[in-house]
Amino acid sequence: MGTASGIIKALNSGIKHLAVKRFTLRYPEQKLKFVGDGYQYDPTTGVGIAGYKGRHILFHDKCTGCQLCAIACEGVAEAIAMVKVNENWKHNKKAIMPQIDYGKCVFCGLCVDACPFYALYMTNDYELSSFTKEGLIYTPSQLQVKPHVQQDAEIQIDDRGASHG
Amino acid sequence: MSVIAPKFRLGYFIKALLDNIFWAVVLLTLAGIPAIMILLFYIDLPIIDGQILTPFLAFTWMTHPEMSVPLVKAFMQTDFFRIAAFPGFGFGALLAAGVIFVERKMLAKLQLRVGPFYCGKVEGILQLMSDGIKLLTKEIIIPAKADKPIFWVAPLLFVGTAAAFVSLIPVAPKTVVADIDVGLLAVFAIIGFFPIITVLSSWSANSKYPFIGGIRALHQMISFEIPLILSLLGVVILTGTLNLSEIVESQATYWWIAFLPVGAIVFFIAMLAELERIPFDLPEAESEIVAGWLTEFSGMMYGLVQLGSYLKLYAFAGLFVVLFLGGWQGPMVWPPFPEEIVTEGITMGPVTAQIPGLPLFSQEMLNGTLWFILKTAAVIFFILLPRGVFPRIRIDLLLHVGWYRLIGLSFVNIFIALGLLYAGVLGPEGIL
Amino acid sequence: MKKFDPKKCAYLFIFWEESQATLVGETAANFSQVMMMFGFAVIATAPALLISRMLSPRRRSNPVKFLPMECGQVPQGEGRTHFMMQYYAYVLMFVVFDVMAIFLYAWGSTILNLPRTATLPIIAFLAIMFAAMAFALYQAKRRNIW
Amino acid sequence: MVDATFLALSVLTIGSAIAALEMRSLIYGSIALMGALGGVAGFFLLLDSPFVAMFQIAVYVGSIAVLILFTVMLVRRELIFTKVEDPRRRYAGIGLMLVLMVGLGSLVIDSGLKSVTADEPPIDFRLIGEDFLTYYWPALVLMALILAGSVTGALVLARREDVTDEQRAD
Amino acid sequence: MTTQLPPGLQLEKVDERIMTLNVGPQHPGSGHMRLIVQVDGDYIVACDPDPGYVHRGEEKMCEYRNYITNIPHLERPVIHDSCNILYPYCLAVEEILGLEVPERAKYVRVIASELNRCVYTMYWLAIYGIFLGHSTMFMWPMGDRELLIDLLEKITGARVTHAYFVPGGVRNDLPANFEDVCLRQVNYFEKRIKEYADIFYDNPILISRTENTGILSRQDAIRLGTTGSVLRASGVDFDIRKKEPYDVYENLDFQTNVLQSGDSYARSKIPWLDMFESCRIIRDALRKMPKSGSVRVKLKPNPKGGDVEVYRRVESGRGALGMHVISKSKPEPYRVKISVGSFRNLICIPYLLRGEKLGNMPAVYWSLNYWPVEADR
Amino acid sequence: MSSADTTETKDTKKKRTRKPRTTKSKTKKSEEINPPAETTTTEITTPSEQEVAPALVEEIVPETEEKVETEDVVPQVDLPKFEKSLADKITQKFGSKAEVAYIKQNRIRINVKKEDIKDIALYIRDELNFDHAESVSGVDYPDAKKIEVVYHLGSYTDPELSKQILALATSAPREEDPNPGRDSTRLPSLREIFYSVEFHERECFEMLGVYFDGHPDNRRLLLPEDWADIPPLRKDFAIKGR
Amino acid sequence: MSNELIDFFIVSIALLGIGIYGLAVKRNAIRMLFAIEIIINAANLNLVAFARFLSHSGGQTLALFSIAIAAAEVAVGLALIIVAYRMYKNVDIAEFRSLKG
Repeated sequence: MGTASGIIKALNSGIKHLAVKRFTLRYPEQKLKFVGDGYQYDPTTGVGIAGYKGRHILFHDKCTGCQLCAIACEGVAEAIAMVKVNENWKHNKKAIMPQIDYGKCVFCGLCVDACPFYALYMTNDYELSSFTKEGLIYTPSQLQVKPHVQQDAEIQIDDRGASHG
Repeated sequence: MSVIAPKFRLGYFIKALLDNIFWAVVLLTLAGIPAIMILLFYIDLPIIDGQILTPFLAFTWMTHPEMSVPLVKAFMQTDFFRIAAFPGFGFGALLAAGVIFVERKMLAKLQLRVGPFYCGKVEGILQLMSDGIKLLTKEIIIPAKADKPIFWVAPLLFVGTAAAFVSLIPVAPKTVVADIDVGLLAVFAIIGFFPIITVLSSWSANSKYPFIGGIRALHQMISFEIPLILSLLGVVILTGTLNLSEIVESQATYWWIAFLPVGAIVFFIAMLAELERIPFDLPEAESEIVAGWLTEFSGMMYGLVQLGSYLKLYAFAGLFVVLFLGGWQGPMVWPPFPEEIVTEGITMGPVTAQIPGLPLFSQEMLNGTLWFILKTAAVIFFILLPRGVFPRIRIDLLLHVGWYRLIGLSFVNIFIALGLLYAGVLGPEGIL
Repeated sequence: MKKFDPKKCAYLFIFWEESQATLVGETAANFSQVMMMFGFAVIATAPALLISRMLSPRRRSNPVKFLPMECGQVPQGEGRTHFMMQYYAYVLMFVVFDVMAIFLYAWGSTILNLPRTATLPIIAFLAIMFAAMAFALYQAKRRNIW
Repeated sequence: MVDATFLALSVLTIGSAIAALEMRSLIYGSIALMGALGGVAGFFLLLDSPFVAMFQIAVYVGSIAVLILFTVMLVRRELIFTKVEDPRRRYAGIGLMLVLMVGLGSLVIDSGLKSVTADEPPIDFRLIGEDFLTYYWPALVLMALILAGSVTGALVLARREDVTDEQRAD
Repeated sequence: MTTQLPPGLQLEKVDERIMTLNVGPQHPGSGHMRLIVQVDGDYIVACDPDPGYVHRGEEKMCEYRNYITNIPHLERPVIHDSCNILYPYCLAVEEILGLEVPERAKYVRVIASELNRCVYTMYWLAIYGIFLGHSTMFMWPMGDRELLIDLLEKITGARVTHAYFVPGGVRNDLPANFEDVCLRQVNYFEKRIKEYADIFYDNPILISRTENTGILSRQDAIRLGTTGSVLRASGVDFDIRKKEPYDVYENLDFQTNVLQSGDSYARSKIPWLDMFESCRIIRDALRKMPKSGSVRVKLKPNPKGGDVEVYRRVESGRGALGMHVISKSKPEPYRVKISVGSFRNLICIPYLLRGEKLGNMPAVYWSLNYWPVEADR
Repeated sequence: MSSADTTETKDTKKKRTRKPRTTKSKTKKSEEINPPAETTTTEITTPSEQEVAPALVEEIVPETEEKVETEDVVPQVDLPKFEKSLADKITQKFGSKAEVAYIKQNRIRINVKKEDIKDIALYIRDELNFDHAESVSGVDYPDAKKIEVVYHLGSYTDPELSKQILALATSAPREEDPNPGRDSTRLPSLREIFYSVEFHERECFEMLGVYFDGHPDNRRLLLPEDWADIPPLRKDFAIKGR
Repeated sequence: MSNELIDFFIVSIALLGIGIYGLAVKRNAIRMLFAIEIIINAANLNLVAFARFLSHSGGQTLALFSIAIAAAEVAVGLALIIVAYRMYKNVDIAEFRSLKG
């Protein structure tokens, strides 16, 4: 009889769940909301600021071409290369800036930790797919653009179960 | 975003399609039309109202609205229509397709996900069609050392046997493909073919996993055949007939599930095992033996096996309804029209409303079909539900359940039936 | 055009049926529909295989593709080995008890026409079969001897 | 006079009976045997005894053929595909068969069997059940004994106890 | 080996009855490894695990990178449990470099690692469900895991590969208003995993299938050096969080779950029971955590250790996870040896599967809480 | 700019300088691909150079210098008692055969010769109640011409010992030209004593080429069957490009 | 019914002949079992044919008995073949020299 009651309990649980809210995030229509604007780092305290580790954003006005991010990446993914830009900056005499290959990047954010000049942060943008490998290489000018993201779905919990808003 | 395969050229695809169409047309003109002519030469064409009913005449009559309805109605009573469309293959396949869709959506709902969603705009209703097209364009790979004739024929035989099973199920009064005196025995005879097909196809693949899966399937099917057969004996004892239509008619007042719940439960469990549905899907246990006896099937062959298994599912559910749930019996939902409304239409003032569709069917048949489908859907729901709820059982436990529990319970069921009969509750002197 | 009589029209097809049915025994006519259903299913689904064969790509580029499934390894040994599950006893038992189960139908379908004493032989029959089944299940359960 | 169905069935039955014995592969032989048994079931249908026909299919094709197939699969692969036989014995066998068939055939054709024709309706299958339980009931019990004995004997024979002891020695 | 084959097996000639099955690597029930299984009918007479299909030489890679840049690749073996695999590394490096972790960072670490343990366990449970043919048990944990991944993503900014722990603390502080969200989602999560009992753990078919299969006795569990849930299912009360508490585990209120039977059912139940404890720990840690403060010690860019050798271990989702780090006064470690629970439990596979039925193979194999990628490193 | 490079990174920096040069060609390629993006860059990046630059230099200098403990690894003053007593037991029994390398909180390390390891391991198992091996790590010391194998032993049965890890180290001679299994790099296997070392020793054999005498199953475990190179965890096996 | 008793009888004789041929010629034990089955079926066919044409139910009853006993016979026969195969590793009856294992 224990067997029968167990089977009935299981069937009952299964039927009950037909009325529970669905938990699937319908991705292209809905996008998950993240905390903050992306992972940032404060070199004065040595502590980061919570945020999503997505595609980087590079502030050309702050980048000094010091290569610290490339060195940090050397041990991790070798995704960052320093390239020449044809811009004139007083603090960037060599005019080199990071170029990131997202085919290699592992989004660990150590390059952000390495940057002492508040020049390299990460953003909430994660839709980076491309048809070619070259399309995954982001030049400094592409990295400079602030991504436009529309993310609003959040997990909402109520009596009928959880769902993405 | 999906990407089409790099080697795909639309031009080649269209060219292949056109080629096929061309050859089909050529074959039809060269072989089909002469064949029809020869056939027409040999068939005795009936004489109606002084004219020979040639196909051309039949087509001419078809265009006339008054005559088309009786013609279609007459066509619907032919064997061909019964086999191909209504209570036969087409109906079964349609229900099977519905079952596949419902299974996916229901399982998704149970598992808190969405299921097929994008194909066909409305909740992925065309997913099955797209899957069919996908299977159709998949390459069929046959293992090099396989026994090719058996390997090719096995899926076809599987579908054919399942269809033969479908043909025995009465859907509505006098709406059955084959109305056989020993219908129930014929069901057992047909069920007996499935293990053979399974074992032969698994043997012919010449691969280890199909072989183990086939032998497991064999053990499972034959072990549950005996409880399946014995659990139905109670119904036969109480009705004294083996004809499925007569069994349905005997349930006009009470359904047999009210008197023989034990038999119904045993039959249901044995049915799950015969169908290889989830608690008993050992032959396809993917975590042990990759896909069991289906491992080497690819492309459309796999699709055919799936079609056969879902036809079988429909047939078993229908059998359960016929034997235990009163078949087509049910309160008259469709309001019984007077005969003249059906034939002549309703006249309300200046407007005369014709009901052209209704004369094709009788009201009993529509009502019976409706109830049958409703009950079958309910049974199918309970066949599908365990898939979301139970894990897979092990082969020795399965055999233990089959040989110890279910056979014992089915004998209990037989003695319940005997007791009911001899106590005078049921039977000739009883309440029925 | 003349008035059309649907009954006559229906008769025409029944007439066709009869012209076939006279050839064989009466009961066989019903069974012929089962066979026709079987044949129709085979004929209706065989084109799916043929069309698939025509539409789908066929590349014999790599002989490894046609090896039997062995989880990505090159197959070792025969596909159909001398493989004996420990449950062979159940197959042996099935043959006998299947006969028994269907035999019961000969009794079950006619029980309404019989006197009650006629149940006694079947009780004896069942008793003997139960004894055999008990022994057989005892043997079959001893997995180590199979 | 015979009809087309009968002809087709007899060709199927006799052909598959020959194929069952002569096919090289035992698996195909078993399939052909299934064909022969199914053909006999078809004859039963022609003889208006559907109960026996269905019983034949369910028992012969549904279980005996399964058992045979399963046993054939247990046998080594070479044995499935090899055919050992003596040509001389073969010719002798064919001769024996022909003599038997011609002898019996001529005997039968000469006898009065030819004049027997059916004019009564076929027997209802329920009569068979009545027969079992009234007139033939000792035979039913006897059959139960035979079935019980056979399953017991088969299981006792097929188990491996004696063999294992021998192998354990070495 | 003490388990006896059922008598009568393997007595005829080997080539007659024994069939060799390669279960894996392309098999739905093998993971990233191969089990060479020899079956006699329905029984397994021998099983030889063949891991190494995802071996990536983590230990060698560690010798070429400095203490900080080791972090992103060290978490690769178990990306579901990445906080826990970094935990012993960080502890060891902190001991080498002599760092003192801030109090708040310790609590944040505990929260993150417990969340991550639950994430891993849910993944494991999902696979266990599908291995037993229970498709709902695959979908539910995969879905409910999302709640925790969402929390972890709020903390660390990545959904699976967090790279969150560093020697000297954690990378960043918790986001604002995290406590409320965390409490809400963890409470709902606990409610959800309670429902698994109805459909999975109390399911009579599952119990009949996994009970009394693959029994590992207490003596054997100790002798074979198993760890984690395998050990605790065999009746040995050993949890490093209790026995050798690291960071702030000694301040937190939780208990270890021990079952005595040692069969697959007990082994599959222990991680599920542990998840309730994890929820308890998270709630307790959120309560006791200092509300503000530093979470990371600032490091020099290329820190150097002395001539030290350190062995630190933590309790991960799969059991004890030890790191043996040898420093030779260089920015790079001289040698990092990762001793993982999966690799230690691997020894049970041939031992437990011998004499089992083939149908029990996935149940026993996956109940060992074994993660092939981690074992390969 | 040079102020950005701290002293520690200089040595690595020198190696890395080739990086920007090598990737120049890549830049050109990407420029060709995205010419419009490049043009937009120059337009945007004009503001605020002066404000950022001066602040940068100070922040790079690390503020809190952490003490690096190199000398006092084994402080003689406050040896933990329990661990000391354990180590003393071993030294009393075996004398000079077992050399205690260090005693720390919860950790003991004992170096032994490979001839004595079986006796000592047996003693540790039977008398000291260490019942399983947590890990077996092999370390290659090419300068000392030895390969050290460290058994980390732990205990489940004895609640007092549950914190303790006893590292039992021994070393095998190292050959310049390794031929795993057939050269002098051999050690006695501890599988008879600690059953749990079975797979660890197999791993050690393939990764460092240490053959364990008496191990029943000295096969490769993780590496492919046809691996014919140097055992990969030896120091002379270098990863390409590093 | 246009078929007559004699037609069924002739088919039955043909089946009997084939069965006897197989029994005489074949040395493969499984094939001999096939031959036996064919002979039994020939007999069954006769039984049912006579039952139909003489309008008596006894023939069908006997045929049912016969089929059932054939099933029993096959079970025992195949068990014997399995035992013999296990001993001699062959299904050739010429190889079954002694009945003692």
